[in-house]
Amino acid sequence: MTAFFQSLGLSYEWAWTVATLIGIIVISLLVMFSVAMVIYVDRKVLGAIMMRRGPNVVGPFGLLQSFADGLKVFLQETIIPSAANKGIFLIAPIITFTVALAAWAVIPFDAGVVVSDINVGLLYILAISSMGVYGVVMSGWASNSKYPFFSAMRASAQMISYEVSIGFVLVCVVLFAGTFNLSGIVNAQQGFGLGLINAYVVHPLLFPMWVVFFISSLAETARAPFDLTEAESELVAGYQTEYSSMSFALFWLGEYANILLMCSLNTLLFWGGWLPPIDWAPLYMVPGIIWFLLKTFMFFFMFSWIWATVPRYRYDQLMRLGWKVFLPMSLLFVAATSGYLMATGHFA
Amino acid sequence: MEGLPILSLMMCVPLVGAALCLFSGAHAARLIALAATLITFVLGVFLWSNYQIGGPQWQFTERADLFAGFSYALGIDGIALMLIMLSVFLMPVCILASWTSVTKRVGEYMAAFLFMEVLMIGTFAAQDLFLFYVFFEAGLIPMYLIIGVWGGDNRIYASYKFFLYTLLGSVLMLIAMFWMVSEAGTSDIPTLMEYGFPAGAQTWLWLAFFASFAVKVPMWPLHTWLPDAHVQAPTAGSVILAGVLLKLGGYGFIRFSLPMFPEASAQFAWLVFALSMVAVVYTSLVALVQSDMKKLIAYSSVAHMAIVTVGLFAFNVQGLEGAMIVMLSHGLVSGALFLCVGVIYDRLHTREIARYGGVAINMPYYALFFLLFTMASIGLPGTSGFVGEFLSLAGIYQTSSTVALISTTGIILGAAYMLYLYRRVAFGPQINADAAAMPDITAREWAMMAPIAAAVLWMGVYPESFLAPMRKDIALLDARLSAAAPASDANPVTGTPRGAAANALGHHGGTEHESAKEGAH
Amino acid sequence: MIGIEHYLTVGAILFVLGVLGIFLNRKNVIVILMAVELILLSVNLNLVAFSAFLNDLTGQVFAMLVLTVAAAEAAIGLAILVIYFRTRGSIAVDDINRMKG
Amino acid sequence: MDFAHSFALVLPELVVTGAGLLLLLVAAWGGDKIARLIAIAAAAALFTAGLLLVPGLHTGTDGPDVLAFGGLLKIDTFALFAKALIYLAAIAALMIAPAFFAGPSAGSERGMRAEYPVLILFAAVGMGLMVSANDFMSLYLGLELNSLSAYVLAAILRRETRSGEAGLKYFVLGALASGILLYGISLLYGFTGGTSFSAVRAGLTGEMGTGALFGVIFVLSGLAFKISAVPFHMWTPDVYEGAPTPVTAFFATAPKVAAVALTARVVFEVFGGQVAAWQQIVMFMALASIIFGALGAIGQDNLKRLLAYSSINNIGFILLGLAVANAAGASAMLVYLFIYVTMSIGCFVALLMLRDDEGRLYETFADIRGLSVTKPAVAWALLIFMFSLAGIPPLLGFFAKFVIFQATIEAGLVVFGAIAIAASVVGAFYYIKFVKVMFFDEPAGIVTGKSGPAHWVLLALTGLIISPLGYFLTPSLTDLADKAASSLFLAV
Amino acid sequence: MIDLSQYLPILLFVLIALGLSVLFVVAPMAVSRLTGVHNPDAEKLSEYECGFPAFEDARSQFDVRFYLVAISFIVFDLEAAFLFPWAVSLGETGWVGWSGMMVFLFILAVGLAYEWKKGALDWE
Repeated sequence: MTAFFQSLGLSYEWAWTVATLIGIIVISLLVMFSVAMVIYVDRKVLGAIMMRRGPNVVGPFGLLQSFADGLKVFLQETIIPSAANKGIFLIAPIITFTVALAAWAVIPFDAGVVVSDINVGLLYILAISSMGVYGVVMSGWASNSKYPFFSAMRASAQMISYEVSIGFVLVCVVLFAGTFNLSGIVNAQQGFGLGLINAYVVHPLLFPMWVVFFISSLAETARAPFDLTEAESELVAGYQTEYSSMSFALFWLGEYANILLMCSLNTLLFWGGWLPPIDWAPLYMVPGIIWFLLKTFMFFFMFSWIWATVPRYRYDQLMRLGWKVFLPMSLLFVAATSGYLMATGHFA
Repeated sequence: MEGLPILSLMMCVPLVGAALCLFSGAHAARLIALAATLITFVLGVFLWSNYQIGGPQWQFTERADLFAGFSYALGIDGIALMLIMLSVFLMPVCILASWTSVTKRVGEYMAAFLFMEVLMIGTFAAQDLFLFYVFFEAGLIPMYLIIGVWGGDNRIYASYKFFLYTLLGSVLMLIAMFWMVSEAGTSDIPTLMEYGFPAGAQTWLWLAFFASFAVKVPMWPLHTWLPDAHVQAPTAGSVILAGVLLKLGGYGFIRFSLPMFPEASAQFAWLVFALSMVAVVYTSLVALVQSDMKKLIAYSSVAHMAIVTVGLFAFNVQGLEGAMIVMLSHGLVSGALFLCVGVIYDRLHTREIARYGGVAINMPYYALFFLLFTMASIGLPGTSGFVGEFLSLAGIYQTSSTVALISTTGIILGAAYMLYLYRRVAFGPQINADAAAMPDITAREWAMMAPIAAAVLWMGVYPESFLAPMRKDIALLDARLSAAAPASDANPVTGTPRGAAANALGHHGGTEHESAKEGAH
Repeated sequence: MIGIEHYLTVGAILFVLGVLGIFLNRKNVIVILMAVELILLSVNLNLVAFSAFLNDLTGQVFAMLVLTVAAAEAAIGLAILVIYFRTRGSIAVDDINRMKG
Repeated sequence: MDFAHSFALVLPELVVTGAGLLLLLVAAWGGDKIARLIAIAAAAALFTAGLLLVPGLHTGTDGPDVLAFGGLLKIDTFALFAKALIYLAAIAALMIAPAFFAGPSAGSERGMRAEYPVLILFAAVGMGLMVSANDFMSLYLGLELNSLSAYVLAAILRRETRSGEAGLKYFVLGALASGILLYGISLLYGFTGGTSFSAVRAGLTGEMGTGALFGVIFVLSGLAFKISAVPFHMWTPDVYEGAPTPVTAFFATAPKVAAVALTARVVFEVFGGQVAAWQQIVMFMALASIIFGALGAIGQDNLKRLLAYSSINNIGFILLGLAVANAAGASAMLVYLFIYVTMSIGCFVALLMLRDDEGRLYETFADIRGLSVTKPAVAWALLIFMFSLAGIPPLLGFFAKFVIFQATIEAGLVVFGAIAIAASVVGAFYYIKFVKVMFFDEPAGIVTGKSGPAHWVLLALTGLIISPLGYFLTPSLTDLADKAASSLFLAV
Repeated sequence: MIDLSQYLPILLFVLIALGLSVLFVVAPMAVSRLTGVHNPDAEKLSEYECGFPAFEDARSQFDVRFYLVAISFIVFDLEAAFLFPWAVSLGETGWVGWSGMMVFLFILAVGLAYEWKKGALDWE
């Protein structure tokens, strides 16, 4: 794209800047648009599984429902509780949403289609996504209200608990790929399974890790069955209870953006990213971005599906799963994977 | 007798005794202590009888290298021999003196005394600088305990004062010792005694040693710990303190300050003289007004020790010999005087002079002994005190007539306060019934007093027994000092008949005449 | 261009802030913990900056160690703080005065 | 890199670490009931590790063979000496603990925590690393491993306010010290281009720049915190008072050895080319510690606080040996360390033996009045320790001061030696107060509590070493110390 | 020197994301003022408390287990920080690097086992 702008007579620096800015804005808007759409999808899937229609009034098939909702909250009054710490109260949603968007900077949608193809992309994702906890804690604290506070504590404990095992899972992937670069990880998956399947997940050592990662993704994003932070029956409405208007919506947007991010990470790390599932030339005719989006959507569908069908965990069960099952398991797999790779001469 | 480590043995016996005392009952401890001190005394006699007068300077030497230039080296010359004899002689007496008066924690008390004896012998016998320091300094521990545990009402103050004064003095000496050893490359005392330290350094070294010994002697104005310590210490503690511990200071001067730093000694002789003169006059006057017997004797000790320091810094043989004899004599006499005080204190439990009076009536033998020791303290011819003071003052007269003059007032004042004390205690009416009812001295007290009295008289009548072993050592010391002897104001001309000079005064001033003659040339 | 001295200045400022945070803070022990972290942060900044400018990886390895140890330290600090809070019911700095000193 | 060789060199650490890990699990499963057994096992592990040091100490290990793990660690005679001392102190800390924690002084939670021995082991490993560090990284790791264990140890009585407060204070100031040290290290790294001791030393030759100078100062300050030298000593009395007494005994001994040894290594091996720069600083800290340690102790009523000031005072003397900046000084320092550790253990064991009939520990002067009547053995032992601490011959404490002063004065630092010696008289003042209270005052408390055999054994052992009999040890001690000290000056 | 230019787009991205978020927060407030929806009152601004006024500090004590989780997290997450560089450089460090990390993980596992047994991971 830079070359295109250069051909318009701009210097390299300017061309690069303009191209990058356009890329960023396009991706941001795409993400936001996707979020709006997946919220719709979410509700539709839920409706379908519950044998009801879901949104179907606004626009054709209710497609514009999310936008209508968006407009509604946009026009609402922003209420800041008098007891709240005003500054932190307003910064919290900003952080949540910023972080959720910024993580997308290193996600490759196709070969070369990425804002910045840095060599430590995976670490960047880890770093940025762990900052999401700040938004949660700050909102809960700043609200100065009991239920948001409890919820924030629970949410952050939950998030950090699962982050530990996610870290170890990622080490397994990195061991195989030998790089933190997300494109590199995707490329390493080409023909991984018997020279045929473009996915890490088929490896017996990595499949369990993917399961751990997928379940941890659910917990990380506080999706059902781990949506304890906003368990309506227990905790009023989560750490964003006191929020209203667009501030409230930003949490939702951020949450869904994070869900999408986790879905895309599942895709990139275990399911071959933009590569077609099978390493077979004709399939490469389909643009990589289509494969990427398809896979990501597939995972989102699984998220919705699970939401609709799996009963909610209790909090102690959630913590037990994280600390007593996933953590030891992933630790063991790090040892096993590295040992296996050393023994098979993977690095030789 | 070569090969028998008699000095070590003399230290071993009381040490074993001390260990035994710690673990035995009251009476057993007394017996063990007495036996140990007596054995040591016998060994001491054996030591003296085997000492070759005119033989090698250092005899009975023992040596074992330890570490860090630190060696276990023992050996004595005549000076040390005499002081060791003094110590081992006084120890059984001390044990006897505490026989009945000490009733609490007897085992520990006896152990402390025996330990004290080890350290005193060690101090006098040490031939290694650091070994000397160890013995010198270690004496603090038993003495601190003796004063603190078995002392009088104000014992804590006294023990603190004693401890800290002495410690402060001796640590300064330690610094000097380190410097000397690093400069001379050896810690062997005989070698160091012949080593020529640079004059500039001598000044500092001398001052450092002075700090320690002046406290120990004690010299005015560092003496204030002594009256407190004496008053508060039990009788035997006072005896040891006055009899031996004070001698450590004098011994230090004679063994270290003078031979090792002759130039500095000469340079600072004025300081010693000045302090001593003040001490003689001032403490004698203070002694006059004391109402507490022990305090009085304590102040008299300060005055007597001033005579010692004066004699030491006279830089001639008489002075040195005199100082030594005064030390020995004072060791016996003041010890005996404290015993005398102890005897009546045991009976009446007060040291207030005014509470007594006329004890000569009901305690004639006691009065006799008391009188003898009083006279010896004053320096009556025929007693040890006379010999020492005479020699000392004769020595100093050669160096400075002024000092001699003022020091002599000490003798007069001494007579005053001692006789005054004696009069008040022994003579006069018997004011108090309980004082009048005191029984005369017991056999045990006889056993304490009689030997000392004998020794005092022996030293007074035939001092040669005591001077002979020391003579050669003192001569050596004098030879070493002669090079640095300070300017003298009393003996300016030798060989000019005094009679002629006196006659010449009739016509014109002798000194004027001399200078006129010089001017004529 | 940003040179090494800029990093060092920031590091020094952070360090001083951390030290002052420990000594001037009179309110809350948690703040002290954060001040300690601030000091370690300044150290890490120094180490990484030097590492980059010296083109030597040791500094970064060291920074990693510091990071880990800092975490362990924070963990233990929090733990001690919690047990202190449980016995005392307060974590105000001025209340930590059971012993004179 | 020959790993087998490296592992052989750190075998003692491996033994202690392995034992620590194993016992941690045993502690988790066995619970506090078997804490005493764990303590015995831990002591046995430390003893084994100590035995492993003996051959090296005997022959002296120096030369290029002592570097392990590519120069991160240096297991020379110096390190072995310090380690032996550390392990001994740690064993003592294990021996005296059970009886204390069983008594009411341990607060509402009776009985020793099973983690106590494990923490001691980990601290010992950390200290072992500290003394054999040859790189600022291993230095920092060892230091922190030790400190982190120590923080927890200080606060191990969870329901005691004082223990928690001690832990908190120790933690805050310890963390600050680490921070300062690290900041210095980061500057040194930046201005010399390396973290290994040899690299930093090479970078510090010649005229020293401001940055490097700041690095040196910060590193020294951080280390001074760890050894509680003035002016970084303020945490010591509070921590000593608040921490459980066996822990205090531990703090007063092993970490001091480690930190002093570490400081010695840093100043000689790293700043060896810049003696002028650090000598003044160390000398200042030494004299200030001696003086303030002595002055601060006056007027203290709590015995543990008093011992804290005493340790500051002693650290001053140790630093004096360091400030001499030659092998003789370093050797003297090691000798002093050994004697200091023995005296400290003895003092704390004696304090632990002073309990009322309910078993509660006595802590103030008022409590030990007339101790010589009620508990003569303990009183006599304390008398020996106190006079020894005061440096009165013929007790071994005199020898400790003796070698220090000898080294100081032989190096020509007469004035500093004189100041230190004079200040030691001030110190003597409160040591003899101890004796005064025990021996001169009328008995006050009823000291009837019984003490276990471990206490008696330790008391007798330390008492015998400190008594003049200890002089029989001194030839081999000085010999060892000389060997150890000279190894500091071998490799550059 | 490491080439930092790759990170410029990321910085730009973060800035734009931040801008968008701020816009989303501020714009509705402006809009609501313009449209007159902004109409606060005391009841509206009170915190949510099931209909009755709050009677204790919202940030009063909470379960100490949250601290435990935080502490465990700090420790384990930072161990992962060591694993990442190790994972990509295992080819160079070889068996030595591998065994070193295994020892490290073993110690970590011992810690985990201790925590587990001590009940630090339980939430009941």
